[in-house]
Amino acid sequence: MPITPTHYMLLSAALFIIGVIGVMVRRNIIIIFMSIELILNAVNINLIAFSDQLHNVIGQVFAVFVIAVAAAEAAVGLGIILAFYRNKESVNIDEMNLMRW
Amino acid sequence: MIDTFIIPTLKILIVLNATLVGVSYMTLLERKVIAWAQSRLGPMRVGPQGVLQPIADAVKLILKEDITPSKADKWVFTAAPVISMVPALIVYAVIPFGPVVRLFGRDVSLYITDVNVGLLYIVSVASVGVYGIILAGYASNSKFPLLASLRASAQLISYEVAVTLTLVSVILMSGSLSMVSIVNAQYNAHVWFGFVQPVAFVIFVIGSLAETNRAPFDLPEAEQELTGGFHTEYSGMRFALFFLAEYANMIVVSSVATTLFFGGWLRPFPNVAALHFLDVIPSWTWFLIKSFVFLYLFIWIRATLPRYRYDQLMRLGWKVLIPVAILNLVVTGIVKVMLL
Amino acid sequence: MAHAIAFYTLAAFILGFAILVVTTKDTVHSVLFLVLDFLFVAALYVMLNAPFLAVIQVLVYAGGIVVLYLFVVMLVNLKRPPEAHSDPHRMTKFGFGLAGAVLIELGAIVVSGYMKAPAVTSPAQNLPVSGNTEQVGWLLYTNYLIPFEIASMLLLVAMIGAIVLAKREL
Amino acid sequence: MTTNAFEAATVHGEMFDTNELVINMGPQHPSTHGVLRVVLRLDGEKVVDAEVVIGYLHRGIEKLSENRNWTQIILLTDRMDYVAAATSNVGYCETVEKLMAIEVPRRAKYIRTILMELQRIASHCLWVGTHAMDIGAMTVFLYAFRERELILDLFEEFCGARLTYNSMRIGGLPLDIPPGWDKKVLAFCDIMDGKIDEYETLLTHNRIWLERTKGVGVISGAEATALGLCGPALRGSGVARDVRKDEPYSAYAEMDFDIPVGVQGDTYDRYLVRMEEFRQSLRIIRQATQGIPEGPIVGKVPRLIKPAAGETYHAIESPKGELGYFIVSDGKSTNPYRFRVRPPSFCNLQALPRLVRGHLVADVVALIGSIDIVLGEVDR
Repeated sequence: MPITPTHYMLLSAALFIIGVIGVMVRRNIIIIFMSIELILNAVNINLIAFSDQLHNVIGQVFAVFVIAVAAAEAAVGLGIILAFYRNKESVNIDEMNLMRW
Repeated sequence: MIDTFIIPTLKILIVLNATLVGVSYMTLLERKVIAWAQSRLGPMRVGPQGVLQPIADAVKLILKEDITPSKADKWVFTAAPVISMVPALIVYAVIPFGPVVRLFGRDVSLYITDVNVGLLYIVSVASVGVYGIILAGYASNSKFPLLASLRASAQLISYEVAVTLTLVSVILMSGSLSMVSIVNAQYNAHVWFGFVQPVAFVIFVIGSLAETNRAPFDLPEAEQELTGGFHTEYSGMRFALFFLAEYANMIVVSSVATTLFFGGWLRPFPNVAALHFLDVIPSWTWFLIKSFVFLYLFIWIRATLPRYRYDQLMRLGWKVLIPVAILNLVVTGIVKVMLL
Repeated sequence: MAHAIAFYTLAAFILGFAILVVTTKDTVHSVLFLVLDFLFVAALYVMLNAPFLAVIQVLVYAGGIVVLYLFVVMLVNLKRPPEAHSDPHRMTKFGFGLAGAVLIELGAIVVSGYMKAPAVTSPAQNLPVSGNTEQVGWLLYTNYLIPFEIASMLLLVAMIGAIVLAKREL
Repeated sequence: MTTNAFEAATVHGEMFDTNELVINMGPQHPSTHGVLRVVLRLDGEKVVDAEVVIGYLHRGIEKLSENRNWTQIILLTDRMDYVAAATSNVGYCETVEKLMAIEVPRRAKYIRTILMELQRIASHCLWVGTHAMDIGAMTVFLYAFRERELILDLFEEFCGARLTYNSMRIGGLPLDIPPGWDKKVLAFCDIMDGKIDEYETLLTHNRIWLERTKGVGVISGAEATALGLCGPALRGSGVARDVRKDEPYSAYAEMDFDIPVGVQGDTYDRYLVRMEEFRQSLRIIRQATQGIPEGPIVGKVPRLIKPAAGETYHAIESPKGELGYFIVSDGKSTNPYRFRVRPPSFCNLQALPRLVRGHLVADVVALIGSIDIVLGEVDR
């Protein structure tokens, strides 16, 4: 029973969907951010699975970029959460309906 | 079968046990050395000169009541000491205690494994160790541990940057991330990297003091300020695990410093044939001697220096060590490109 | 066979922890499950001959980003769980619907992939996979130098942005 | 769901900003020097406000004294500043002597001076040890205690006790110094000279020590006076107030010594002042020991101590600052009508909230150390 890229794709798709469900269903913005990280990881699994399959290291290079973007996203996102929390004392996404205050 | 399974298992067992014994005797060494520095005798009652003290301590800690505060987050509270202990132990997988030697008619390498991302592996595993401290502070649900764990995580993350940058300078010298290759590169370069990278070495030592929460950077467990730091609410064996982790980490950074900057298992002047008689001493002995020097240095510093304040610690890390480390890296790169 | 066992074990752990991440009530526990999830993803990378990525995953994700999450969760300690506001399951149907749509789409891709003949069997650049740290580095600093620099600029901007956002008085 | 540590600290709905944290430092805390309790309001690590809560060691010494006869009170004064018990003894005895106008023989005055200065060194040893320990330098603590032990040995030889001496009597001393004791005191002075340098090597020019103490808890001379600071804490701010010089008692009028003063009024200056006081004390001890006159050790004291009706206040310079006794006698009974102590630690402690405001948690312990309190004296 060989493990083909299809298996990795399915794993990645499942992880992606769990992430999507997290983003859509949860109201806690921190959990939403973590779900986005799951989605990014799903993408990375795909990239690296194909990189392994094609013996081409470019997939890994892109995964590095994805991780860099994830780091940037987390830093800014969490900064926003902190600033928001300070003003509203809440991390509920539904209360985030103002562009400025 | 023997080569793929039994020998690695044996090596893991030996390294793990040696580490745990080493860690428990580190506590005795620390108490003795500090005692001598302070014109005391240190532990003297258990065994001759107190040599059985670690065993007595272990028995005491195991027999002590294990208290979990009623408002604590129980799972996390239990997991935290384990989380801080495990990374400290699994780092030993890539530390080379010696080269490949002939043992009972078989080529045996004196390291558990040699992965080609060895150094990065150490850095990444060490970075997971911070969870133990953060979670201990959080799960205790008490203010002093919480303050301490916030301090600790900020400190660890900040100094990790400086330490990692110094490691990059060493990687530039060796051209490899594998710990064994780094030692071999020092053999081929005819010099220990500590002498060509003195700045990196100094930053590494300062940074590793901070990363292992040792004086003068022992803010997360500053007894005089935060009562007991992040392990205020811990007792018994769980408390002991934090201590074991701290000492295991000290041994780890000493081993890494030895490998990266002082030639690992190599004898002094490995290329000078006149000193060939030194080869009768096994290579791993050199490794242990050099590591011991670092451990002694750590204890010595603790006996001598006062403690930094939180903001001063951060200033030192971000405004001094990191810029200097970056500068050192740039200079190393330029010199490497220009001269080699 | 060993490969398959390893894959299914890792996949089970990855998906299991991912589900726990999005379902756990306590945010701190959620963050911890995320760390475990990332560690298993790293193990998967090792299986896929990408040890460098595995280490980076642990170093950057587990050791950096998630610590940041934990930090924020501890700072933003909530007096009232956010789900308690209004209707907690207001978006649930929509969310599952969307997820289902994505699932169908991906399934369609996989199925259509099976229908066609396997197109890519001969790799274009047949580089040796061992020691891929060097290759990744080489590519990053040659072919992908500009994206790499942009990524570093992005990180710098993100760093400044985070400081500006999170600091109360500048 | 776990409740969190911040929750208890935040008054409900009051703050939208990042939580202000209230923590209790003490009464069981390694560096509040006993049972002091400081309630800190923190913003992150910064101290917004501090409240000092005292009374955990209250034994009612002042009230108790009204029901003890005049000699028995000496024993109670031991229990106030228990790291410098002889100084408290002398302060009390001199107050009663002043009230009864008893002339103390010069020999007794000289010996009292030696004992008080030895106590100052012992007390400062304890201070430098704990202060350094609070800031994280653990070795100084054991060095200082090693020397303090020598002083305790001297006291043991003199009066048999090592902590609570009960070593004074109204009108003089209970017993004369043992033969050869003065030689031992001089020998101790020679040892101590080198040891002070040893402490200073470890601390005075240590960069971490400088960073931790310079500019921490700055207080101007005028403000320090207004807050009622006394002793080294006041002199660190540049005010040369010392009871030994300003209102000489015992044999201090005949001694030659300097009053060290600071400039900045920060923790480092208070540290330097005390380190210099070590040396000045040694200077006084040397002069006094070499000049002990012959003669009786007790003055003319009536068999029944019963001062005439009246009141008096007398202050001496204890290691912590101005230690004053206010005593009222009704002239009828054999115990004081009113007995009140002005303990220097208590007066200095009230400056703590002012000193710590705006500093970090780590500075709080440095500042508690820097004002050098003894809870036995604060709570009495």
